[in-house]
Amino acid sequence: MNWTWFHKWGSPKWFFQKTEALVLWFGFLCLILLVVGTVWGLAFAPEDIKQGNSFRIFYIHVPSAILAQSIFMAMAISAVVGLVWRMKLAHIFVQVAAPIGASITLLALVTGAIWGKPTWGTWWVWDARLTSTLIQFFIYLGIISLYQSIENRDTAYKATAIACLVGIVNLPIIKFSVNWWKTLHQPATFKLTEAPSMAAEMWVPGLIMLVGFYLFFAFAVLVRMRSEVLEREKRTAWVREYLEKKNVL
Amino acid sequence: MGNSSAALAAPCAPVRAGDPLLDARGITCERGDKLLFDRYDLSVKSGEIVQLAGPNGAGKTTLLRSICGMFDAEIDTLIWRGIELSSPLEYADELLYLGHMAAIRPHLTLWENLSWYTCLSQCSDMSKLPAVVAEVGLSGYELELASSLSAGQKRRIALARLKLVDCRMWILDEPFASLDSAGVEMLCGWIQDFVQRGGSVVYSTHQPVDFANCESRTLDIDQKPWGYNSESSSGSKGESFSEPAR
Amino acid sequence: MRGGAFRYEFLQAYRRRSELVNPVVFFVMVCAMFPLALGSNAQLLAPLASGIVWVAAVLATILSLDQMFRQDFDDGILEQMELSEVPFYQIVAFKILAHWCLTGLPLVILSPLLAMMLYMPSESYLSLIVGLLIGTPILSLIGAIGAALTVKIRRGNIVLALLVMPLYVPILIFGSTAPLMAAEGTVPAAQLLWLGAILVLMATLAPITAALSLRANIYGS
Amino acid sequence: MYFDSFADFIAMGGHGTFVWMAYACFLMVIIWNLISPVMRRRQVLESARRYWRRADAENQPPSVD
Repeated sequence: MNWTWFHKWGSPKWFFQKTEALVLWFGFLCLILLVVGTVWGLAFAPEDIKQGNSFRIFYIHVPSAILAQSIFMAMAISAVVGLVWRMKLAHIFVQVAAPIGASITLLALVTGAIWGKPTWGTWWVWDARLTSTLIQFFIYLGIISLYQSIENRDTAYKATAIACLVGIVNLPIIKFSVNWWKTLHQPATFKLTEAPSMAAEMWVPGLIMLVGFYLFFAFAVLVRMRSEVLEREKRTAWVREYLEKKNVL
Repeated sequence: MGNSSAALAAPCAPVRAGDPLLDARGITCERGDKLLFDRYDLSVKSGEIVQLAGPNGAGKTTLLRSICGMFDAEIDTLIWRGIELSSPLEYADELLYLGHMAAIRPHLTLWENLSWYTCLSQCSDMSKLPAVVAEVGLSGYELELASSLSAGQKRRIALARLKLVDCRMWILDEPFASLDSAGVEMLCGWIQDFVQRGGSVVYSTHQPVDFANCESRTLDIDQKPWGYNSESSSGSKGESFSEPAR
Repeated sequence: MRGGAFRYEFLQAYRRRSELVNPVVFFVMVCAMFPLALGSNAQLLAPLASGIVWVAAVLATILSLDQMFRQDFDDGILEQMELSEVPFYQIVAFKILAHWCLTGLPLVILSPLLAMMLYMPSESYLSLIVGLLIGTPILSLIGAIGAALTVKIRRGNIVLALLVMPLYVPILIFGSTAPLMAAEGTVPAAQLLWLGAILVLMATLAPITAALSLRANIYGS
Repeated sequence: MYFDSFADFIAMGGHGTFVWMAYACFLMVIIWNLISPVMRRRQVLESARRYWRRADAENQPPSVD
């Protein structure tokens, strides 16, 4: 199996040129999906019997919670790739995905709290899943403050990658300990194993929103990575051409 | 204390070369257990360059800091432009002290660093800023963070202050450190035309420079740290061991 | 000219805000740790809530004090400040204000969120916020004196904490009992007035004292 | 449309405030994730422009790494 595609992705110039069109596609698609999902979830989907209309928060709470977990997973994988093959792009991905992950986790926390008010009666409940998400949010903040306080760029990359791996090791432990502690939260709705227990027209907009969220993450991370690549490679000739083409010079 | 300078004339008033500017008698400095200076006298006339040469640890920096009020030295009499003062801080706004460290804030840009300095002292104006930055050779770096600049460039920012603030006396602590040859030339030129305009410069250096057309004096500071010291007059050497009189 | 000096102090603090805001994240984490440790039933946490928030605020301020003068001292900026015509104690006051804006103010803004997490009764939210609004500047002012005294000590952080902690005790007592009194319905005027009095006292004395101790350190180097 | 009138759509059977608050936070997060990279990009382009302007001023050949 040839690894050329893998190493091709390693070169920032190749990455920059190949993602020129990709970014626009991701942006466009995610816009459509999010708009369709939101309108469908808000206006057309039926309300839940028990929870009434506050169930509509499901369409942003659950996708953001799932996305927050998978962003951290993606950061961990990229950290391993960056450390083992010393690929700058992988390090850039870890550094760039951290703030997006933090904002999505914050969104999951806030929408969870807002959803909890009508259903459980209080804004915040020290429940297993909410607490582990809160701790994961702190891990994100830790990683962000780590790479902001290290001047030298390369040590910052390595340090962030290692901090990310330490975070990923801790996540199952946190989940396990917090589950042991106490739980009010209902079991997972989206199980990859069997179809969700809800009616079709209730979880389909949820699925659209989930895919929309993933595309939005891809769009946001690519836009940020492209600027970081420009910053890193600003002394090279191809960046100079790009700047002239964009008449920035 | 504090730096009120009401008693003195307007700080930026012009002055004739030659009349005495600073006359400090009986400077006694101790650092740790070393007696660096015992009743050392230093007098500087305006329009004169005083270079302090000597081995490391001889006390050059301490002497400079004590005459600009940064070091707690006991000075018997201190006369500044004919007026007796109690502490060097009282004429602090008529002199410019560049310490060993280039006093630059790494988190501010070059422009912010310099405009902060101008807003610190009255007789300096912002209009000269662009010209000074160009003269120092950092014209493209105005918006760069000072932390991203090299030690030599930081030293040049510190030197830019010499052009920004017009005052009577420059006290420079090893100004040529981490400067390239062009920088050294530039600084020597500045010192010469500042002295010709009536200012005076006291600075410590390891390679004394002989200035052609202005009055310059080199003091050899090589006090023995363990208390042997010269007669009270400046510059001459002697072996007499005298109890550090208080 | 005076206002200009503050702008640069605030600009420098703002550029280094990740260093100053980290203690605020520490503050949130400490408050989140208590329910995890003590279990999460409301009857247990409600009376403790204001005490937890105040202790966390004090610890967070102490953590952030070390950075107040250390960098400027090492760069030789403090000497130039002292030689300048702007009185030294004013610049020190500006530095303390800039430090408070980036550490004390976020604490005050986040405190209702944490009070909610600790099941604090809703009547005492206001007195907690007002108490913190008056209290955190005092913490910064007293802390500035400690930071100025320990600016040259390499491992100054612990010495600073030991120096400043006893001075924080009265503020801690007044601050944390105010919400408790408010929870019983009475207006905690006494505590807040005392905090205000201490604030005025410290606002006048602390900058001058900090300037003196910084000058002593500059002279020594 | 699940709701019969627009006013009913806003009220959402009493839960409207919570739903709209949640979607407001959703919108804020999306907007922050759009604005922050744009500002970062402008900052990067600015520093690159300053870099090349200095390089041209001293007309050194740009070092290619």
